[in-house]
Amino acid sequence: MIPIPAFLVVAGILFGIGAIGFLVRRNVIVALMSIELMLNAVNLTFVAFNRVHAEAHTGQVFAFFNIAVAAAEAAVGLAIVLSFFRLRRTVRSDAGDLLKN
Amino acid sequence: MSLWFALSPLLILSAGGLLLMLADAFSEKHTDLALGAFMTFASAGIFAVALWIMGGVPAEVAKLVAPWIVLDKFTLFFMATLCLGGALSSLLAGGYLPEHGLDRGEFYALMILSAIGGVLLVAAGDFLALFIGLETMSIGVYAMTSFRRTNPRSAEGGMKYYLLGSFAAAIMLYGFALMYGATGTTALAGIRDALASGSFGYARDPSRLTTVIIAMAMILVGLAFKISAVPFHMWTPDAYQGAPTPATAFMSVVVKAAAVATAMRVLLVAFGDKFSSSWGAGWPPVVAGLAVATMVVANLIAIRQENVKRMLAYSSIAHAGYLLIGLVAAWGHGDPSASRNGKAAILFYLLQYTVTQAGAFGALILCGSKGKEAVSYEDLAGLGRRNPAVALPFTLFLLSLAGIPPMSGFFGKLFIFQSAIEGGFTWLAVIGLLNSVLAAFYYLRVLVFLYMKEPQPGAVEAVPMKSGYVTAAMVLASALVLYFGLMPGRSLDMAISAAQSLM
Amino acid sequence: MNPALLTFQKLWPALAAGTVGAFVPRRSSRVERLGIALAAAACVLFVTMLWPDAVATEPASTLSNAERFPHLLSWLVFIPIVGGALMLFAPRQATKTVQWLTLGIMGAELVATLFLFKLTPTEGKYWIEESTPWIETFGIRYHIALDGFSYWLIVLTSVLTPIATYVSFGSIKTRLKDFCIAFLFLQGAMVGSLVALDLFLFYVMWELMLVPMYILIGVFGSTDRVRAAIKFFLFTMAGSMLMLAAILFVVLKYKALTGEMSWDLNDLQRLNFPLTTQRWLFWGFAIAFLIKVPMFPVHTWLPDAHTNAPTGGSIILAAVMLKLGCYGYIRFAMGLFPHAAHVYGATLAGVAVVGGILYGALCAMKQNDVKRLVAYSSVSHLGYVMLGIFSRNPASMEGAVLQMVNHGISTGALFLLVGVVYDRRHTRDLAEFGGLAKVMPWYAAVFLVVTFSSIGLPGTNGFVGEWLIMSGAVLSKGTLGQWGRSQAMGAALGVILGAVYMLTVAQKMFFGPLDNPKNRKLPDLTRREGIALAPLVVLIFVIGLFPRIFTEPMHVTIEPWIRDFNARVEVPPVELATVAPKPAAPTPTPVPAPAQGGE
Amino acid sequence: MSAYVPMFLLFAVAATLVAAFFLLSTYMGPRNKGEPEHNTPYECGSESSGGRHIRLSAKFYLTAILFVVFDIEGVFLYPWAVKFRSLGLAGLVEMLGFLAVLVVGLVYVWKKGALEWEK
Repeated sequence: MIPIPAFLVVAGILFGIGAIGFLVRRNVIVALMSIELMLNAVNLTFVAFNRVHAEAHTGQVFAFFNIAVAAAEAAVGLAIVLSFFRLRRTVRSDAGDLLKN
Repeated sequence: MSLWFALSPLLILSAGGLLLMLADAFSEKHTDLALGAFMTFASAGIFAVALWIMGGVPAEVAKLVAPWIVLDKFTLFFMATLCLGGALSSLLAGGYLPEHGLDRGEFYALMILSAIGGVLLVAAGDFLALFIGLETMSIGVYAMTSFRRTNPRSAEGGMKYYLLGSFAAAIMLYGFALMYGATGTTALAGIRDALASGSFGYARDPSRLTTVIIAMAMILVGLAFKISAVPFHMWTPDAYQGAPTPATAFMSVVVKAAAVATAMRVLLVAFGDKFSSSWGAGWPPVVAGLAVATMVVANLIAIRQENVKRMLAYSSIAHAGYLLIGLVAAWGHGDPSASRNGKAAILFYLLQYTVTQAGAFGALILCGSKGKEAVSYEDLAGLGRRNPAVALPFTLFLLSLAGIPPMSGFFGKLFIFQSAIEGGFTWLAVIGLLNSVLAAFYYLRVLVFLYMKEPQPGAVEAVPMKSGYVTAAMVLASALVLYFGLMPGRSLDMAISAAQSLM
Repeated sequence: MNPALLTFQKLWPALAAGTVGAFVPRRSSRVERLGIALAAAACVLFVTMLWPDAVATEPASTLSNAERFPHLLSWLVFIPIVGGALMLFAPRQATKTVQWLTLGIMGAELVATLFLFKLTPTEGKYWIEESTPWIETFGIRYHIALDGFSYWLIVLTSVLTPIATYVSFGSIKTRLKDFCIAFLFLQGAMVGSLVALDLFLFYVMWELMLVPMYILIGVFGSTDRVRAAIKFFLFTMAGSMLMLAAILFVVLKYKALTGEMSWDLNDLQRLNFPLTTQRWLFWGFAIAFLIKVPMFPVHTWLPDAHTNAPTGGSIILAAVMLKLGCYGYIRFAMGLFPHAAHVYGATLAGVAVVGGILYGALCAMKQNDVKRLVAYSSVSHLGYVMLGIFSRNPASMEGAVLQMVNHGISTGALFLLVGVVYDRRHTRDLAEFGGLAKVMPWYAAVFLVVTFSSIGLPGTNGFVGEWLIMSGAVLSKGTLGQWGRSQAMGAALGVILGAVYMLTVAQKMFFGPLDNPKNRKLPDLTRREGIALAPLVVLIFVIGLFPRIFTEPMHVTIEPWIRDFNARVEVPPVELATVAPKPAAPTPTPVPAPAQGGE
Repeated sequence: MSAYVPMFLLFAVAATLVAAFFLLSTYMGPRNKGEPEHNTPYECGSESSGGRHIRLSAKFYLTAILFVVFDIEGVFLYPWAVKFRSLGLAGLVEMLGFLAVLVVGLVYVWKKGALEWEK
């Protein structure tokens, strides 16, 4: 059996990749994907921890809800990106420079 | 009392939101949706108040939904506050959207559904409910922010808000996961017990300590993003400026109140144990630092703004700073009286802030019309003479934001600072007070333009609009600002009794 | 005797004066005659009610003040505020209606003030009190009271506000309604701060004064008005924020020691703080008040505010608002922190003399703008008031309070007079004028009278106040130490300097050749200006000739107050904060604890 | 001293997070360096012709998203189905409520015309 810490380490690495991807990539679509990656890392963490605290299914339930919420979030996010693309013809986040101090 | 009645505000909001959605889909004209939304918020608020008057939800009913949803007086207070903010915002929307060609019924449905998220958020006694509430609220607000489909600023503001917001949510969620791993539960009270219990033993298992601290830091970051505390405030001015003004009002009122409420629950309940809430090793010094940074930075940047909406956004960040002072005071070195007063001060502050800030944005809406929205200071020039009926409530709200008695904002600030001094944070209170002087400067600047300047010759003048909805909101908000200002006693007592129920 | 006849017996001098006023001067319009008759009658009524005998002939009432006039103070506070709120609904275009409504409300306030003269001064305690809970959760009460410190300042407020408003109607043509509302709120807030005993209420009223004044300066002022208004606002607000922090600290200390919250001055005075704490808290309060006074390093907002404010605003600012700084200093800074006030008194007196009286006078001498000159003369005169307060003996304190009133009258009149010539020429540059006495004889005469009052010529009010203050300062070895005499001498030097700059102004403006052609055709005082100035000129002489009418009611309060203060100072400061048991300040005559009137 | 270790840790984590957000995005984010060579196709084969992207209609996106959203909600049906018997009538009613909300959403989408491929 694979030890639990392995899952956690993988989740941590995934989360890190997602976070770094979000911060360094200027493409909004990639940023969205990075966020999804982070959420999935969280799901993995929850499910892995659920093995430690096996007396209840809290972690698994949490993961279910995360999936649903992530889908809704992604739907709205893509819609926003789409409307941004329609107006500005780009999906680069540094093109958003109209709102400044 | 049945559970149905105990949950009635939430159910009314849900039913109202779904009905409005269907009404939007099946009807041709959308004008009355604002009234529908207002009625939904109003009736939900009335049910919350009714529950309060009946002495709150009895324990045996409340425990049916515990620990996921906590039906204490704290929740009821916030339900009423959020409904008030929602009601005012929906009135604003009813005037603003048709005027600016945005009259699409989704807006009201989004607003109500988002408010459901807010209510769930303040009621959440478990990370799961908290997360669902947070996301429901945020998703609605993301959509509302980018509601002006043809306006690149709106899309840009919405995109930035969305990206940073969901990034923060992911970080916070990872914090939840780690906290769950460390304690084996996601219930707030359960986490507190686990952290406080001897069996958990920080000393015995240092790896858990590290996990807990990392988790706490991540959750703090997520909360600070939602409250828009410096340095996690970058999204706020952009989102506020880009969003249609009623959505801005909704964000700065409902979202902020719900975020602060959940911060109170998480920090004071889940992390309320001796260790994680100690000055030496817990969150209070971090929050105090955030408070100072938030007030100072936001006020200094706000002074430089040329756009009134953006200025109000920064001012809203600054107000978050005052609220964070209240949060530190609510911890209050564990002194029960200071702690109670600190919590109550935050509640009262949010109640009056809801009215004031919604009113201020409403007045800003009223200052522009189809031809030109009032956004810059110049657009407001001479309004005091051209349209005193708009300028006067605007003045009231600005004075309240600046904290000049006898407006409600003064009492809000006063009680925050009072509880801070009582909790032994005189230095925080003094910094806060000096910041109020700084803040008065930019609020006064609006007054200068309203009353003491005339528009540049040849400039396009923003013509004030006329709308029964917005006028009604103005009247309601002005009356409440003066009521909370002159007779804060009753609402303060309510805030105190709500504060006492938070544990 | 028939009550109607009795009333007639009391009122006949006023009636006679009214009749004479109505018939003797040959004036054309009926309104004009009515105005003069009313003004004459009011002046005489005022004097008869103040006449020392008048109080004596009044059958001593067995009822207490509070029983006879239960809500008098509330009326005084709320007539202008409620009136101002109602004025919001007045028609904007009907300027005449707005004017008359405003004057009517202020007239009602003046009538209410007349009832103050009927109060029996009670020694060593508040003459009349009202107290009801306001925000019970935090122990905040609506507690207002009146004593010899605030008595004349309230009268001054309700006499000068209508005058300032009335004379402004001549020059304010636009946005008259806003102007009137601002004035009414200002008046209410000023009276409110003068009577508030609850620190919370006081703070609310204190801040409430800011906004109307800000609008008066910023909207109706002259060229640099916006900057001046913001400067005024931020200076004052910075001060009051420190005061708020200090207030909160005191209140919470009280709570920590007694377990209950109270913002009431009477309760908080029972607190004894260690000297270090007192010093901090004292400065928190004192800075707020000294900014308002204004004292030397923080006075810079005043010349700007005055120069840019409209005439009416300047009058109120100089005549009443500055006094609130002095009043607040006595009532709260000294009342709460006696030891610190004692420790710093002598130093501050030095600042008042050098930085206030002398520096203010020297600055005034260098001004070319008449209004700025008068503003600096205010700094100088307020220096006397503060010197009197710091000297802290009965003579000097009474002189200080009297000088507050005097300065209100004479500087108010000066600003009014400067406004008169500004309205005609739209300049205040001294070099533009000369020989005005030839074309404006009445104006010159009144200006000279007011100048004499301002420099303290015997027979006018200024003399009495300054003399009392200086004689008090000489005798104040216990408070000012070895420097008392030199400070009195500095003050005396200030009188000379004052005479120099004021007389220079008079000389430059009124005498000499009438060489500026623009001044050839200047009209003399108008009826409006005459009516506004008449009561001030009368008061200058009434106070100058019968000062006892004014000092007597003060003495009743001030003398025991100083005794009590000295008693508190003699007790060495405590090591740790304590609170004295409930019946607090020992009154000179053993009377039962002050009744919480109105409950 | 050891009592303060957690505090330092907390500060360190918070500071690192903040610093990382700012620094990473500044230093690691690729920027257009103005070297066109980087952007040309690899030198083999023939030059491609036409745009790189085939523009797809936004309708695909809309349909796909609607599918995902409704499909994902199905995730809640699985645990419910597994526990159907033990949840009993209350569970059935709750799930019906949940589905009713979904149906409202579907009706809304339908009525708004989002499901029509050609208008």
